[in-house]
Amino acid sequence: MSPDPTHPGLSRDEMARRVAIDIPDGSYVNLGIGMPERITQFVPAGRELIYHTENGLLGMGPAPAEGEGDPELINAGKRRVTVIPGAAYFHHADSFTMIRGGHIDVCVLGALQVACNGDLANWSTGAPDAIPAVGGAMDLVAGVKTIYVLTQHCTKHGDPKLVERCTYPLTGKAVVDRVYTDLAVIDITPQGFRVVELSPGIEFDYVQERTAAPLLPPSQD
Amino acid sequence: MSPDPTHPGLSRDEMARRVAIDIPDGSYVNLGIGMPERITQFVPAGRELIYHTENGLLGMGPAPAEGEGDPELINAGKRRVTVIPGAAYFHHADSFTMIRGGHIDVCVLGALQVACNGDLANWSTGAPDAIPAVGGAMDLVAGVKTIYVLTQHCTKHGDPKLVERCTYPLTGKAVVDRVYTDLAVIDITPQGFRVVELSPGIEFDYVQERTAAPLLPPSQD
Amino acid sequence: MIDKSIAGPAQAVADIFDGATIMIGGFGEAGSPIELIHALIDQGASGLTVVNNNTGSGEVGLAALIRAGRVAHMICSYPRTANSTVFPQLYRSGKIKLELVPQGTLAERIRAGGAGIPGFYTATSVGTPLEEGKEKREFDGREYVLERGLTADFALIKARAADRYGNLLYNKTARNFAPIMATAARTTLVQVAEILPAGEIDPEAVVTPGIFVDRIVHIPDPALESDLVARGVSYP
Amino acid sequence: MIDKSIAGPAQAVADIFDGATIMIGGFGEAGSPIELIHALIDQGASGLTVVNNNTGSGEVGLAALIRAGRVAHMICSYPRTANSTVFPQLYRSGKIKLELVPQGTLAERIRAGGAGIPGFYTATSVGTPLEEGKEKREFDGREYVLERGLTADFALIKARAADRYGNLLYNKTARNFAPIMATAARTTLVQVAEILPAGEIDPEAVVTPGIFVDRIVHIPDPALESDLVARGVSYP
Repeated sequence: MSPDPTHPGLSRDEMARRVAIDIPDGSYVNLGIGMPERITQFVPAGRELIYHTENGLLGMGPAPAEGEGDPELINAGKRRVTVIPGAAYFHHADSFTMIRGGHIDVCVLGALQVACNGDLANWSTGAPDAIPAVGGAMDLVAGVKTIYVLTQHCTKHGDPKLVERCTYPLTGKAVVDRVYTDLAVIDITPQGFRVVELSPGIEFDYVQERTAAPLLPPSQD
Repeated sequence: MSPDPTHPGLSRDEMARRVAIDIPDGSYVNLGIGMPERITQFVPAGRELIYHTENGLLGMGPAPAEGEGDPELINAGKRRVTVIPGAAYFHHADSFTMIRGGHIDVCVLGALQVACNGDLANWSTGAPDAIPAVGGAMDLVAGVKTIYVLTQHCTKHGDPKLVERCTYPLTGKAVVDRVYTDLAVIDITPQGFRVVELSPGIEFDYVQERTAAPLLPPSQD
Repeated sequence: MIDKSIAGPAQAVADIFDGATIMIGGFGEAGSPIELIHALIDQGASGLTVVNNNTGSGEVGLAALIRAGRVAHMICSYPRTANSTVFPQLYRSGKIKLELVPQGTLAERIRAGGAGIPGFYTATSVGTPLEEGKEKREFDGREYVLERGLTADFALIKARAADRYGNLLYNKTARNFAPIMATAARTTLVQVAEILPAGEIDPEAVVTPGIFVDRIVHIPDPALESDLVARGVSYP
Repeated sequence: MIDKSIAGPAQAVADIFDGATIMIGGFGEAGSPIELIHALIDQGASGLTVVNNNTGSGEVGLAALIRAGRVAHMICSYPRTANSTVFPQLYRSGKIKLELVPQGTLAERIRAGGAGIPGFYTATSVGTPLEEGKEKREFDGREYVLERGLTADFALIKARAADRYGNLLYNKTARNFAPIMATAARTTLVQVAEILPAGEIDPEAVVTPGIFVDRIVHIPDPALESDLVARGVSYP
């Protein structure tokens, strides 16, 4: 089966669902702004995840209905959220104690580039006229136990995001554990990128052609 | 008037009263175990002081009636206390944020020795068989804005506690602002000990004889 | 009797001086002490260094303070936000300096400042452009950078309720930086929606003990930045 | 469904291993998790490093653990207290090692360990015998010592109430070291007098968020060290 050339690989929701499968029951999870937020919709039945938002809340619930909610109850993306029964509020130093101290189990982030040594670039393109802004990204990748990247395999212009060495400024060195793209699930190993799983209808060579570093095939245990 | 040879100088309560006079209205105060605790009884009418105890309470009230109180509501001396309306509990790191961060206005401590450069020794006699124990004393002298020492002028054996250089292990270097004894109120100045006030009936020479470092007379402004 | 209440925002900010370092609470609009900031604009102090996670939005609150040219130096983690146009313009024209600090490092630097810790080590920013100029050091085989504690002359924060001692309760995620900023500033000004009698706040539930608060201003019905921005308000 | 409750103290301490570092909450008897400590004595792990402000009193709780010869190394600020005889005897006979740490430095080392801070600077102990062996450094004209973050394999703490997530409320000054120890241990065991349904604890008033708690043991009517000592109890 060859990929559908007009829409190969997973949709955004399918990508989010694929990540959700890998997050163990009972995990404390921090989700980046954007596509990672969709993961909450696809948690398998019977699992309970606790969502942390670095601005000071553990036990974040879904967004309230449009026009509802409290403008002072927001997530890291500054959108209104709700809380679950059993939530807790805390100040920023305590919130980053959770992050820096290694208490958050999983963080799922977007990426501009991921290198085959686990380097991540996701905060700046380094453009000279850009206003630099980093937020909590560097703290998250330095502190959270498991870092998953969830991203389209290539940029809108078709350039590979999985590369030999990042050319954009780094968010952290050797921090990424696994990358989930529309085309594949890829681990960072001491030997470099290793394909763990190909999306339905996607072949290895198709992914390799769109990756700017060598891919190892799934290991044959 | 010469001092009464059988009981010269101030009583313990008079000493505590003398310190209380010098603590401004609205101060946040940490009182060492023992004689400093008496100060609470002599705060001049119209003043409100807030007492901090380093085990995690701001707004400590008086001791409860004998046999009353909660064994989990105690002061740094591990004795039962009460709280005032407007008190707050907090954990140890927050409590020492108040101390180390310079938020406590006044700390009144006992002393084994005070040197004329403000060095304080009050935690150990350095005896080889003693079990060393320091508690919060070193944090208090390093962090609190104003350090008052409240002590008998001499030991039970008649040895001076105010000395040229401490022979006991230090609690802190150059930390004491003022010493209140049964005989006098003495400031630590760049020139050394300066008598601010003599206790009623006590003469300067009498204090000097019992002090192992030169005393400067009250300044004549 | 201790009572830290102050008549109004103007009185609370009266002694803020040119060149002061000011920590301003809030993450976006949540917790932004907008009435205190507007009073500071009216008061006129300039050449300020401001510590805030962001740079405000629209032309009210922190953005208005920046727009009025009062801020020489911003210390923040994320100066780009929705409806944030004032800072980018001044930054690109070189009229305002930016010290970009990772959010968790910013929080910890403030907490350290308040706790009398002049420096600490963190792995955050190691191997990135933001490690530049920082001393590095290895502990147990991992690299860390040395970060400095941060203190301020004033903190301007917002809380839900206070008693006369300055014990504070907050509202949800509006808590964010306020409790640590209160510890790190020599003088802490707080605007609160409600002033409660001493003893009404459960001692087990106090978030900011009164020792960290100097002045309380009662603002029963504080404005919301997003409402003002939506209505096109430009302060003053 | 997340539920961190464990059947009893024996089950909670089952995997504590010889040579483990254990933080034990409490300041004197206030906050001492006496039932968990007694379960640890029954369990038998030895060669332990224990972090506590004191060394227990009488022959129950921490003092009983020390008396049973299970503790090789104490890290504490004040090993001498009323009715404390067990530690002094073993210390004088060279059977237990002591690392004496100023109380605030101990608290900050624990907090740093929990917050991923491997080292920080403090002025506490500068110029005293306790600065020995510590690196010194000047910041802005004042001398400081470098102190290391402290972590543990286990924390044993006591709280008033928990929900199934491990959100905790404490009782008065029994709070002391527990919230920071919960952050600094890989596995945190808590004994609580009451287990509440999720949602019963006000999110604004949670002291220890559940993320820092691993196992909850329900001890509805915990013993008090001073009662046991007064009755001459010797555990086991």
